[in-house]
Formats: sequence, structure tokens, C-alpha cells
Amino acid sequence: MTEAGNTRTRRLIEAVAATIIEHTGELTELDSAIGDGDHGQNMKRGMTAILDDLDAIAAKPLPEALKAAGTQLVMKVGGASGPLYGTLFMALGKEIAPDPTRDDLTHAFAAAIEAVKVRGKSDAGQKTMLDVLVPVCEALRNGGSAREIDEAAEKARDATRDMQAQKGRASFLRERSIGHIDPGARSSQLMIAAVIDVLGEGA
Amino acid sequence: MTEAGNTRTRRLIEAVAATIIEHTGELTELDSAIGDGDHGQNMKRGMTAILDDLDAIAAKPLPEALKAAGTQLVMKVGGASGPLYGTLFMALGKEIAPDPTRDDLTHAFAAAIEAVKVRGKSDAGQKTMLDVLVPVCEALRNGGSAREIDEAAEKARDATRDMQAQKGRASFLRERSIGHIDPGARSSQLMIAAVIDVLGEGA
Amino acid sequence: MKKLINSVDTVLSDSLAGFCAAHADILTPGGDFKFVRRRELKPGKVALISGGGSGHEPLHAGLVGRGMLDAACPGQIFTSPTPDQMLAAAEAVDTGAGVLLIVKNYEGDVMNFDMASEMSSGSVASVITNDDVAVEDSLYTTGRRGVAGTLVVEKIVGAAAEEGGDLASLKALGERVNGATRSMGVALTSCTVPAAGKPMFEIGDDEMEMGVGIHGEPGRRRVKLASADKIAEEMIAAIVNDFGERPKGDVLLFVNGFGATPAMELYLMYDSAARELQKHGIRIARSLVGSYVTSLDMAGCSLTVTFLDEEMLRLWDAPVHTAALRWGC
Amino acid sequence: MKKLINSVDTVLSDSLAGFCAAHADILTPGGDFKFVRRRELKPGKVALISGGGSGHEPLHAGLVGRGMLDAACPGQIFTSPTPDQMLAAAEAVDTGAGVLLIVKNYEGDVMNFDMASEMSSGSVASVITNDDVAVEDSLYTTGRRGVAGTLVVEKIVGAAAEEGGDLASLKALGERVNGATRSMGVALTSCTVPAAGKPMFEIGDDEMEMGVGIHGEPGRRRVKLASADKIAEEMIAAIVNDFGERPKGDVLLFVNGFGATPAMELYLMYDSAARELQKHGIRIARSLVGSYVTSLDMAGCSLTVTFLDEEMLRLWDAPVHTAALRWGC
Ligand SMILES: Nc1ncnc2c1ncn2[C@@H]1O[C@H](COP(=O)(O)OP(=O)(O)O)[C@@H](O)[C@H]1O
Ligand SMILES: Nc1ncnc2c1ncn2[C@@H]1O[C@H](COP(=O)(O)OP(=O)(O)O)[C@@H](O)[C@H]1O
Ligand SMILES: [Mg+2]
Ligand SMILES: [Mg+2]
Ligand SMILES: [Mg+2]
Ligand SMILES: [Mg+2]
Repeated sequence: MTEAGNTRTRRLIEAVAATIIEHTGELTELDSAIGDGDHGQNMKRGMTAILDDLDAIAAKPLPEALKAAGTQLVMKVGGASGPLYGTLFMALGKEIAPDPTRDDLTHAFAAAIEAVKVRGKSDAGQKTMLDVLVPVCEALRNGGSAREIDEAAEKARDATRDMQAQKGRASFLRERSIGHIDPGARSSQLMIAAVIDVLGEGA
Repeated sequence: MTEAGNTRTRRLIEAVAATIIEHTGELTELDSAIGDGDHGQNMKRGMTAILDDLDAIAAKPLPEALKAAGTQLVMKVGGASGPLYGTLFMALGKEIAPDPTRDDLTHAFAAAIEAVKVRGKSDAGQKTMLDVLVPVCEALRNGGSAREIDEAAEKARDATRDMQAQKGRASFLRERSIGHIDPGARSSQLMIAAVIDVLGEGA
Repeated sequence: MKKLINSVDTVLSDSLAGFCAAHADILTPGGDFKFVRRRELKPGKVALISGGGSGHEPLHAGLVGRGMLDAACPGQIFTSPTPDQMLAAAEAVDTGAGVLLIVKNYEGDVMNFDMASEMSSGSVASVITNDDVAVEDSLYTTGRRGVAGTLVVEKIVGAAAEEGGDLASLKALGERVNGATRSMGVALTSCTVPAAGKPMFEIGDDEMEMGVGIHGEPGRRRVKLASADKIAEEMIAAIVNDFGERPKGDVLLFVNGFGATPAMELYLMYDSAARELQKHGIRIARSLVGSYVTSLDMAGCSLTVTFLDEEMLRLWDAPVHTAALRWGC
Repeated sequence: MKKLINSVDTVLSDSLAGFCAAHADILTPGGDFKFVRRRELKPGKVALISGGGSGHEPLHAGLVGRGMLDAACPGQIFTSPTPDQMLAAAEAVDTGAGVLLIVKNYEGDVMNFDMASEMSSGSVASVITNDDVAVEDSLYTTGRRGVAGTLVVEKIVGAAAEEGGDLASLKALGERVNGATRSMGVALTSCTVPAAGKPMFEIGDDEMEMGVGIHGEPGRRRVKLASADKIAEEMIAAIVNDFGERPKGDVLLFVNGFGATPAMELYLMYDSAARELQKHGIRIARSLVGSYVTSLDMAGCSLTVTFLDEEMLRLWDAPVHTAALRWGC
């Protein structure tokens, strides 16, 4: 792979990890309100594991790097978010081209989201990370600018506030889950914002 | 026994029981500070048992009435105060004359205090009920008036505040026991005040 | 946060080290605490493995030993363990007769155990427990949670495995026990996850949460603190109604403390619950009272009722020797 | 006050009713809960009776059964039982070989048991336990308190009684075990006596009480909350120093929760305490971790160390079947 690709992968990973680690407390707070208060620590643990392995991961071609990152998440995070984000990254890696066009990316992202739905037996509209991932994929497909995608993610994240959870621990609360942003929606939006930030730089 | 004696015994018991039951909360507070927070309930339970048996007890001659009351305390109170107050009343009953003079009373009270010391392996100066009982007996022996005895009891009760406990649970606290009135000193003083009140009426 | 710990990051490993040392006669840790396993395996026996987030001690590691689990995988606090833990445990305790996973019905647990099953080369089956009647089993939820009833499944299936039951029959038995089991919980206080450092929820001095799970999540309803009798009445009614047609047999009544509930209160709840069962015409055959399936330092309890058929009763009584449950040996 | 109760006045009787019902296979109440006794007595065996204030459950009623106590007298909460309870219990379980009273060293307990002994017509001896090193045994105190070490005395003497030991030898053994036993406790929170309705003492979020007993009394010193390792270091040092010349044998390390302490923390404390013992060159032969000698809903724990000679070790391992301790049968 190219030197540039290696650097980009590294910068992507670092940016995603940094934003998650920085927001550990907030993610935990959100999960305390309607879950079990571990989402921040879970994601931080996963990101730390990826950072620990950064040299090896960033040296790989993009597809392999994504698969490796996904494997770290599966093996280090646990909980619901571990298998789900792990699946997302592993499936992305499986579907993506080594140097993807926007179309490639859209296709791979859509496929990865399908894999998450299968793993989670879930769909958009149930107050989960999918409620951010699906609209973001839509915006990507519709040719939205970096800024528009960013905004779509934020809007989608905020929209989970009024939803009643039908999947994840928050669903145990039924109507009491309304009024809080879903922690997984927030972590998805954070990661997407970081990715856009890095890709935006290069654009 | 005389009708009058019967009435007096009844009035004495009722007055003693009433003041203890009324002060249950305060005795518990005092015991929470340097003991285990049960002195109020303990004494209330004992007094309630005596009241439940009031007709039978008050019908007895004074010595028998006191023994019966003491037995109730031993069998119903438990803790340290049960055996100690039980012993006090039983010994009083054993030593007292059916219609006691002041001298008789002084003698019996002194003997009863000795019995408490033996049971408790304790003496005055250790921050216990004895620090009220002993000075009261002294005042009685020295011919103090009802009012003087009353005041001696109050002064003795307050004096336990600055003492370091050497007996009872409060002794576990060592110097931390200083600064609190001993719960048993307070209950003794309450009972003495009630007795003086009733006897004063008749005098 | 007031806890007997050294640091937030080492709570789990310090506690597991103490646990494994205190019970070194019957169990041993594997792979840097990836799992805790029975010291002596029984060759040819189906291996029983469970696991889940930590913070529920003694569940599951305290149920490893003769007559119950062969291994338990402790996840981070309130976080399901990862597939590599389960794979490592399976490799360590599978003596050839296959592995039965006993999984509480939480998406995290189910997905991680699913991934482990998919990755495993051995023969693996699983039983999902979902005894919590506080959660509706409908299209609009992820289904009922697995709570204290999981212990009952582990005990009975564990005894059958010890007797030589094969993988398919153990799975069927586990599902039968789960089907005969219902639980419901009440919390008087929240619990504090060490990493969060403060209680998961605020609750008034005169309030309680009815229908809580075991992860410090709020329950179904917040209500005024009620008497033990009233609480038991509501919980037993919910449990009994949920059964619909009652299974055969008398019941096991299991009163489970959540971690900060004194024995005095648990036995008092047992008394209330037993009287409620009697009102419903249900007879108690066996009893278990104690803090077995906990939620860190939460105050409160759950009630679990299992209808025991003859086989289940016999297997419940069979010898067991684990850190938390022991009888008959 | 948040408790699972019906009313302040019925806490004790409701809880005892539940306890006796849940363990009806091994025990039965006597005389309106004056005592709880072993269901099957062993004729010719010295009867072991203990008792004390309630609020320490499972001590003592939870230790009634084969290989331990024949009867336990539960007093009101934190209040020693009364002589009539003890007399009634002795009458019920004395099969002719005499009665050994095991009494924690509190003036209330000692005086009430003394009165009972004086009133009794049978042959009665007693062992006073006083294992708490936090209290100085001097002229200026009532002497050391009996705390969690009492369980160790009851277990070992109970096993010897089961083997047929006579009254004098059991008393001597009890005193030997007590002499080989030391404990110390730490509280993170106060406890709430139901009748008082509020905590016995206020304590800051970053404070703990070192050297507490089991009655919610303040301890010897209030200090800043420290790490588990530091707490264990201080407690083990106090215990080890107190022994002076060390008795022979390896030790039992008993980590006891006070009622609101989760198993996770108790095992973590076990880990810390075990490492401290190792530093002092003391080897652990047996371990016990759990909430056995409690102080209502207090958070915290005590550490108990008993040097086990060969006989004591054998008797510790002997079969026991009570509500709270069970092994070997
Ligand atoms: N079945 C599911 N499908 C999609 N996302 C889910 C599902 N279950 C949970 N999630 C997401 O996972 C997040 C919770 O992750 P986390 O707190 O790390 O795990 P856990 O719920 O096991 O404690 C939720 O906020 C939600 O976005
Ligand atoms: N050895 C003793 N001699 C005299 N009085 C004592 C002795 N021990 C305790 N007391 C008295 O008993 C009181 C405590 O009674 P109570 O709280 O009912 O019993 P307990 O201490 O067993 O909880 C103390 O305040 C003290 O006055
Ligand atoms: Mg979570
Ligand atoms: Mg007291
Ligand atoms: Mg979780
Ligand atoms: Mg007391």
C-alpha cells in the first residue's frame, strides 16, 4: 500500500479513537440514564486496544486494517457495542476497495450496516446506533457534502432523544427510555464526525 | 397491704413508666452517640411489660411489687440495662420494708446499688447509671430534701458528659465517649425524678 | 463512591485474584482471568459454560464446580464477556462431549456468545435464560431479561450433566427449567459502577423501583416505598399471572439479594413471599435465600419461582460443590 | 430509612418466621421465637447454645444445625437476649450431657447469660469470645468485644461436640480457639436500627471508621477512606502484633462482610489481606469469605485470623449443616 494510505489510515484511527476516549464520561452518562453505564468504558477499552496495535494496523491495506480494527473491538469490548461495532468494521473491511471511491465507500458502508442489522436483529427506528448509521449512509448515497453528512449525523443523533427504545437495554424501560439520546447513536456520530474531519483535511 | 399502699405503688409505677416511654427517643439518641442505639427501646419494652402486669404488681406489698417489677425487667429487657435495672429493683424489693421509713429506704437503696455493682462488675466514676444512682443515694442518706435529691440527680447525670466510659459499650470508644451524657445515667435520673414527683405529691 | 477497592482499573482483577485464591481447592483461573474453571474436569461430561458482565457475584464464577458449571467467563463490570474468553474457556474444559453455553438474555451476552459459537470448531449448544417478568416479551423489546432464575437453570442442568446427560438433552432440560421459572426484582437504592463513580440513578428516600434487572438500570415504575408484604404481593402476582397455565409440581422459592441487602430483610421477604404463594395455592418444595445474583451494591431483592417436576427436584437436590452453593458433599 | 420490612415492631418476628420456614428441614423455632433449635437432637451430646442481639444474621440462628449449635437465642436488635430465652433453649436441647454457652464478650450478653446460668438447674459452662483487637483489654474497658471470631469458635467446638467431647473439654477447646483468634473491622457506612429510623452515625463520603464492632457503634478512629491494600495492611498488622508469640499452625483467613458489602469487594479484601499475611510469613490453610457476622445494613468488613493447630484444622473441616455454613454433608 502507499505511504499516503498508511498515513491516512493512521490518522483516521487516531482521530476516531481520540474523540471516543475524550467523550468517555459523556457516553457513560448517557448509558447510565437508559442503560447500564458502561458504554463509555467499553468504547474506550476498544479504542485503546486499537491504538496499542496501531503500527501493525496502519501498515495494512485499508480493508485489512478495518478488519483488524473490527477484530480488536470484538475481542476487547464485549457488551452489545463490541460485537456490533466489531461487525461494522469487519464488514466494512470485507466490502471496501483498497483505495475506495465514494461509490465504493457507499456500497461498503451499506453492506456493513446490513451486517450490523443481522447481528443485532435490529433496524433503524429502534433507538440505537443504527439510527445514526442509516441516515449517514443515506446522505452519503445522496451525494451530500462532508458538512451535510456531518449535520445529518448530528440531527439523527438528536432524533433518538424522542424515540422509544425497542432494542438494547434501553428497551427494558419502555416509555421511560424517551427523552434521552441513545449512547450508541452518540458514539456513532462522534466517530463519523472524526472521519469526516480527517477526510475533509485531505480534500 | 393497705389500699393507700396499693395506690401509691400503682402511681409510682405509672409515673416511672410514663417518663421512660415519653423519653424513648431521647434515650435512643443518647445511646446512638456512644452505644448501640437501643436503650430507649429496651427501657420502653421493660416498662410496657410492667404496665401490662400492673394490676397484679400493684396488688402486692411493696417488696413483692418491686421484685416482680425487677423480674419483668430481667425477662423482657435484655442488653446491659435489663439485668442491671432488674437487679436494682429485685434487690430493692429484697431489702426494703413493706412500709419503709426514709432510713429503710436509704439502706435498701444502698444495698440495691451494691447488687448492681456486683452484677455489672462496675463502680461509680465509669460513666454509667451508677454515676446517678450513687450520688442520689448519698443525697438521700445526707437528709437532702426532695428538691435537693432531684437536683443531685440532674447534676450527676450532666456530669457523665465529661467522663470517659470504662464500662458498657461506650468504653469501646475510649476518649471518643467524652462529650455525651450516658444513656443509663439519663434513664436513672428520669426514674428518680418521677419517683420524687409522686412521693412529693403525697408528702 | 465508597468501596473497598484499590483502584477503579483493578477492581475486577483484584477481586478475581482473591476469589480464585480463596477457592483454590475447587477452581483455577485461566488465561489472565479470561475465565475461571473447575479444577478437576470429568472426562466425557458435557462442559457447561456461562458468563456475563461482572458485578453479579457470586454469579457466575461462584457457581463453578462439581454439579454446576465447568467454567465461567467474567466480563467487565456489567459488560458481557468477549468471544475470545468463551473460546478459551471452551477449549480448556471441553473434554469431547461438547459445550453447553448458558446465556442470560441480554443482547450483549447473546451476540458475544453467538460469535463465539460461530467461531468455535467444537460442538456447541446454548440455553438462553429469560425469567424476568418485568420485561414484556414482545416485538417491541429485546425480550425478557435473564436474571436470578439463571442460577436455577445452572444448578439443575449442572446436576444432569454430572450424571452424564448428552448435549441435546441438557439443552432441552435447560429450556424446560427456564420455561418453568419466573423472576421479578425491586430496588431500594441504585448501585455505583466503579468507573462511573456515582450511583446510576437518583432515588428518593421514600421511593423504590419496581421491576428492575440486575444492571442498575431503572425499573418499570418508580413508586412509593411499600411494605414487604405489599411488595411481595405485587411480585408474586406478576410471576403467577405470567405463568398462565401452571406447570406441574411444587415450587422452589428463591429470594435473592442484590448485594447490599442484609439477611434479616431477605428472610423477612421470604416470609412475605411464602404467604403470598400460599394464597395462590402454590406449595413450596425447596427454598433458597441469599445474595447470589447481585447488582454491585444495590439494595433490594428479586423473587424467583420455579415449578419443579420430579426430575428437576431430584437434580436440584443432587450434590453440588461450588464457592456459593454447596450441599450433599 | 429504606428497608424491606412491614413495620418496625414486627421486623424481628417476621424475619425469624421466614428464616425458620426457609430452613424447616434442619431447624425449628421454640416458644414464640424465644430460641431457634436444631430439629434433630443427638442424645448424649453436650448442647451448644449461643445467642445475642439480632441484626447480625446469619449469626447465630444461621449456625444452628449438625456440627454447630443446638440452639440460638435471638435478642431484640443489638440487644442481648434475656435469661428466660436461654433457660427455655437449654431445657429444650439439653439431652443430659450439659450445656455449653458461647457468649460474645459484651456486658449485656455476659450478664444475661450469667443470670441464666445462675437460674439453671442443669450443668452449664460457658466460653466467652473476645477476638476484637480494636478494643484494648485493660482495666479501663470492659475488655475486648467478641466479633466474627465467634463463628470460628462455634464451628470448631460444634464439631468436637458432635464427636462426643464432654463439657469440660469443649469449654477448654473453645477457649483455645478463642485464644488463637483475632479480628478487626472497618466500616464505610453506618447502619440503621429500624426503631431509630436513621443511621447511628453520620460519616462523610471520603471517611471510614477503623476498628468498629458489630453494633453500629463508631470505631476507634475516623480516618480518610483508604485503599483496600492500606486497610488490609493496618488490620493485619494490628492482628498479627496482637498475637505476641504466634500460635502454631497455618491460619484460617475469614473475610466477613457487615451486611451491605458486595461479594466482589469481600474477595478483593481477601486478596489484599492474603498478600499482607504473606508479608508477615503466615500461611493460609483455610479461607472463608462472606457476610456471616453482620451489623444490619452496614457497609464494611472485618478480617479474622485463627491459627489452626492439627485438631482445630480437622474440626474445621468436619461436616457441618446449618443455614449459613454447609460442607461435608
Ligand atoms: N440490537 C441492537 N442493534 C443495534 N444497536 C444496538 C443493539 N443493542 C444495543 N445497541 C447499541 O448499543 C448501545 C449500548 O452499548 P453498550 O452500552 O456498550 O453495551 P450494553 O448495552 O451491552 O451495555 C446502545 O446505545 C445501542 O446504540
Ligand atoms: N457494667 C455496667 N455497670 C453499670 N451500668 C452499666 C454497665 N454496662 C452498661 N451500663 C449502663 O447501661 C446503659 C446501656 O444500656 P442499654 O443500651 O440498654 O444496653 P446495651 O449497652 O447492652 O445496649 C449504659 O448507658 C450504662 O449506663
Ligand atoms: Mg451499556
Ligand atoms: Mg444500648
Ligand atoms: Mg453493559
Ligand atoms: Mg444493646
